[in-house]
Amino acid sequence: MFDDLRDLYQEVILDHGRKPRNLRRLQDADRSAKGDNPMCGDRMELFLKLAPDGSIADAAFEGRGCAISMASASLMTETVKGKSAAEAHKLGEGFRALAMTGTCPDCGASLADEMERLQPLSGVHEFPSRVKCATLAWHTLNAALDGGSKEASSE
Amino acid sequence: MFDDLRDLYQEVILDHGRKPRNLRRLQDADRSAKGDNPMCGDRMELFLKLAPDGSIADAAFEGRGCAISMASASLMTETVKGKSAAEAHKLGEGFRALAMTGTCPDCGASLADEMERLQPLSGVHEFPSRVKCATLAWHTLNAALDGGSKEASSE
Amino acid sequence: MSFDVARIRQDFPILGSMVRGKPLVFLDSGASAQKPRAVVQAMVRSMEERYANVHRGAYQLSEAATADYEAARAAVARFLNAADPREVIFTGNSTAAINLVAHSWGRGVMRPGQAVLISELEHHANIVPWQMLRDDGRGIELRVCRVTDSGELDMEDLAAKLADGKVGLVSIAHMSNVLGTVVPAERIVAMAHAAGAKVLFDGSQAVVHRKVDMQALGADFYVFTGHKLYGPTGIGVLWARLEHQERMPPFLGGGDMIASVSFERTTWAEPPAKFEAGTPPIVEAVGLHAAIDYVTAIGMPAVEAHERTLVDHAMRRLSDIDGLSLLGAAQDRGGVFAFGLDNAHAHDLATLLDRAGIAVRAGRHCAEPLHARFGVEGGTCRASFGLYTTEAEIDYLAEALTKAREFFS
Amino acid sequence: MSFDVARIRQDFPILGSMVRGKPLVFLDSGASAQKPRAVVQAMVRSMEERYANVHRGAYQLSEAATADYEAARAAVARFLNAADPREVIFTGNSTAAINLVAHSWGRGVMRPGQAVLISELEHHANIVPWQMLRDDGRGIELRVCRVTDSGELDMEDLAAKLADGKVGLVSIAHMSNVLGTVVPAERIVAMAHAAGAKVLFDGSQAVVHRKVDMQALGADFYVFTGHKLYGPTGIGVLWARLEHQERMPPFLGGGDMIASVSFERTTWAEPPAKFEAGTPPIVEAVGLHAAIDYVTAIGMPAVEAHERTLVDHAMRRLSDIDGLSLLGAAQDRGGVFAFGLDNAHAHDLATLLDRAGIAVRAGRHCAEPLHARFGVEGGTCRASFGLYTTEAEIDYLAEALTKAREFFS
Ligand SMILES: Cc1ncc(COP(=O)(O)O)c(C=O)c1O
Ligand SMILES: Cc1ncc(COP(=O)(O)O)c(C=O)c1O
Repeated sequence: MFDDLRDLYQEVILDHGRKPRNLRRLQDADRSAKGDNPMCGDRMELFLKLAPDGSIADAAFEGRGCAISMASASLMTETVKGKSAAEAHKLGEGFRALAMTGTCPDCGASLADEMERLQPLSGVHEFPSRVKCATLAWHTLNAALDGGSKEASSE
Repeated sequence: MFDDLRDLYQEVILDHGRKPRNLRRLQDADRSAKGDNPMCGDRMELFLKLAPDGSIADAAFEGRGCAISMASASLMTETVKGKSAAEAHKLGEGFRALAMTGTCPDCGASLADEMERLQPLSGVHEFPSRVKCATLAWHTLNAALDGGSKEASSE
Repeated sequence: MSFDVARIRQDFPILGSMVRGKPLVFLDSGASAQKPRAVVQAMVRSMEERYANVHRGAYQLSEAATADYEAARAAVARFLNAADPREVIFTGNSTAAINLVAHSWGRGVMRPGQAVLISELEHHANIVPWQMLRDDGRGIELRVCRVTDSGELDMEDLAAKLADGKVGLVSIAHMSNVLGTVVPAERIVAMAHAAGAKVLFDGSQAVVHRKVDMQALGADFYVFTGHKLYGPTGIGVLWARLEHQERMPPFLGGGDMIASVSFERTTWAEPPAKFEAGTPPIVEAVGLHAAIDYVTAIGMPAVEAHERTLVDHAMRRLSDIDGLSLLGAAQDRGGVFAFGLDNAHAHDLATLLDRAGIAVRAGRHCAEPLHARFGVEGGTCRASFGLYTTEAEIDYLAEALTKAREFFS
Repeated sequence: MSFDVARIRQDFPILGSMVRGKPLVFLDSGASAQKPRAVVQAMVRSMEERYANVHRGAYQLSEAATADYEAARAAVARFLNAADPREVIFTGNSTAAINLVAHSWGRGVMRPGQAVLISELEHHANIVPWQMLRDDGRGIELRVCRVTDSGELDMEDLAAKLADGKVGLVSIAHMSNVLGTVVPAERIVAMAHAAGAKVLFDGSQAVVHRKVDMQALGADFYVFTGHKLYGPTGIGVLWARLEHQERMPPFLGGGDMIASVSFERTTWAEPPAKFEAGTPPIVEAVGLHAAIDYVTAIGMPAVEAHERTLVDHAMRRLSDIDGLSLLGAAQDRGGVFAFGLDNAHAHDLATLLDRAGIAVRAGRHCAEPLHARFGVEGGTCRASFGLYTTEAEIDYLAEALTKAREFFS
């Protein structure tokens, strides 16, 4: 009945959805932001620890939501560790293209490995109402990087 | 082009419309009421002088409006002179039936002459939006008889 | 006339659609119902044969359109068994109707120190306007009647919150859009009136499922929305007693709601025109009239009986599913079921069901406080039935839910 | 593409109707326009193939309906040349849109001591909401800019009434629904902004007749209504700059306009959702989109050129009629003519014309103060043109008016 849904819910998504990595509060975070998807009730709080050079030393989150949003947050925190703010922004743009269209033609070779890791979420582009579940974590990341404790929304 | 409109605008209507009878203010009126048809902007003020037995000794009006409403007020003031309040109310009911349906099957023989006089306005029933022009004077009469200086509306 | 669901389904063109290669199983009628051909055709006829702006037009087309618009008002009055068509005010939807009362009655008639009493099972449309009234600095309090664990109104709490006589208005959903609970409306009216409060029912869900009768009910305001009653979007209804309309200042200002306008002083038209500013939803009123004719021809008792069968069937089938939990278990309920699966988030579940052709809603269904009350902040899935829903569709839903649980296991 | 009015008329099924045995001559488009088949069909398709409630639905039909609804918003934004689709708020009609601004901006942002400046040529929809604001005890004044004898805005008076810097909002009809006058919008914006005032244009008439461009105009708010633009009833548009929307508190409370709801505290959704409470006019948005596509395909410049021909023709033909007086004689005007006959009341005249198959409106056209200004309290007849109006129809009107004068002589 649901076999064709293995595109969307690949094993890696289900796994990250069930056991999200970096699901914890960073007590000594330099930056944090809250994200909210009023559409489906997903909420998260993201914490970043920055290295002296401004790059992301550690990333973690708290929150709950659907498998897509949890997996996306989990993969995002794994992927951005060690990245500069500029790289992280660029990754976020690439990911949004991936989530909305299924591919990211503009993603250069420099981010190829990271995009590869995020690829399992590309199936979401066939489900317009679910795209925001996938992008919430990245919206929240932008909010955190842009320096506030702003509230992000994927609507 | 408009020949068939002679049903509605019979000569007597055009005549009363152009030269309304009893178009004046009664200085010593016992009763008065204002009438208003917001739909077409017709406005009138009705004055009644009552005889000691409560019957209508004199009726007059001021105001302006379309040919139908002026003719109706003119004919109304002529028709109700000498009538008791009850008779006037009854005539009003008969007239409303006439204006809305073209006939008044329930109008008894006792009012036959008066209804005959009002007959020329019966053509209005074919023009739903104009019925209120014809009935405004009678609504205002009710308001005056019911004793106030109330504002009547034919809406 | 016996209720033949197969024949009824043929009146709804959309029900023959395929979704992702599977026949559409539309179980989101509680959010908005599909439209029978009769409604669509009435709107087409209105636009292609009898269209002009209403009122104030002294020509035939406008008279025809005006007659149609006022006939729709009369049809709503008959549908509600209202005493007088003038008690029927057309608005844009239920939300606009409740806001109208919150402004015109809440700000225009209620006094500082009074309270509005709602309940935990309300739709946001019957929460937010009253919060805005509370927060408007007019000294109006907002009270919330509790809901029991089985999803019914806590009548003791209602009595307690009415006891001090300060409640000016009780505003409660006649039927919950999440729990399916139908509240004891007559009792609420009796209790509220005894405590000096007026009563508004949000009938957005109820009128779709039950015969309602304004003269028997005795409430003060009643609200519903066209698109849930198999009618068009863009139209809602506020039923309000004439004596209340007289006391209420107008809400929106503009054309058609005035008697006379000068820059110094404007006077209002008589009810209900006073509350219908601007060009009304003319074509939508015609469509709503057709929708009312449609359900009336089938008969609300038949609709209700069909739904009772569906509810019993769904109760049986859904309780059989391992790991599935239903929200609420009211004695008196309509065809709305909110549920969760132990191993799937509501949104993932809805996506799975969509792949099977099943349309259910996921989220908090504009009833966030109710979801908090039941500890399901993450939301639920909701299946809601219409008069075209079949037992076979419910079986298919149950089967899909079972398979979904396996999928996520 | 050349403008072929005969072909265009075939797109409007109703224009083939007979009225009292005579072909319909519809000259009341200013009150509400007829609908082309494309609009009707788009609405039918929406209801029969792509209908569900929008937003929050994680299934295919709801996604399709949501995409259609948001595509309509984007189409309106393109039509207005708005910078961002989020500047487009859907309402029930123009009246609701102006009331929204009067509440959210007037009561939420304006301060005591400030004034709203309207003009003598306004429709009641742009008078009454501001009177209600004035009379609300918030210390907001209402000023009225004079209109010259030729029916134009008195720009000196405008300057004078802006001079003290107290005016917070100028709210003016972009085109008068009685005089046909098109006001010098850019100049008004410049003067108002220089005096520290925001500007709202009531574009209910203007958008039907001219290309409007929000980025070029530089106004703050712009309003229009679907049914006059060959679209459905039940839908209107408020265009409002995002920065203004941010500052404005919401107007109606309910579903879809919130970010989160608890009984204690509710937070609002982002613009424009914040101002769209409840189920929106979904099918009507689709219809409006089709109407915009329809006029855009013909081309607003072509529509405007056709209308200029009609206006010149009508000016010539109507001035020839003995005893006929036209209201207003603005330099820049659209296809709306209000007039009186010396020996006939407007209502009697409209009835006569109706007998000839001609639909014109009689009365004060929701502009009572303007009629008082011109000393025609009894009302006028108004002929207003659409893109389907022909010169032959205007000739027929002129002929009928001449005969009508004889009839009443
Ligand atoms: C200039 C003007 N403003 C406002 C309106 C009101 O439009 P609606 O009745 O659709 O709200 C109209 C039309 O009646 C109009 O012509
Ligand atoms: C109980 C209840 N009240 C109010 C509403 C709001 O209806 P609308 O969105 O048509 O205003 C709904 C439907 O969404 C509802 O189910």
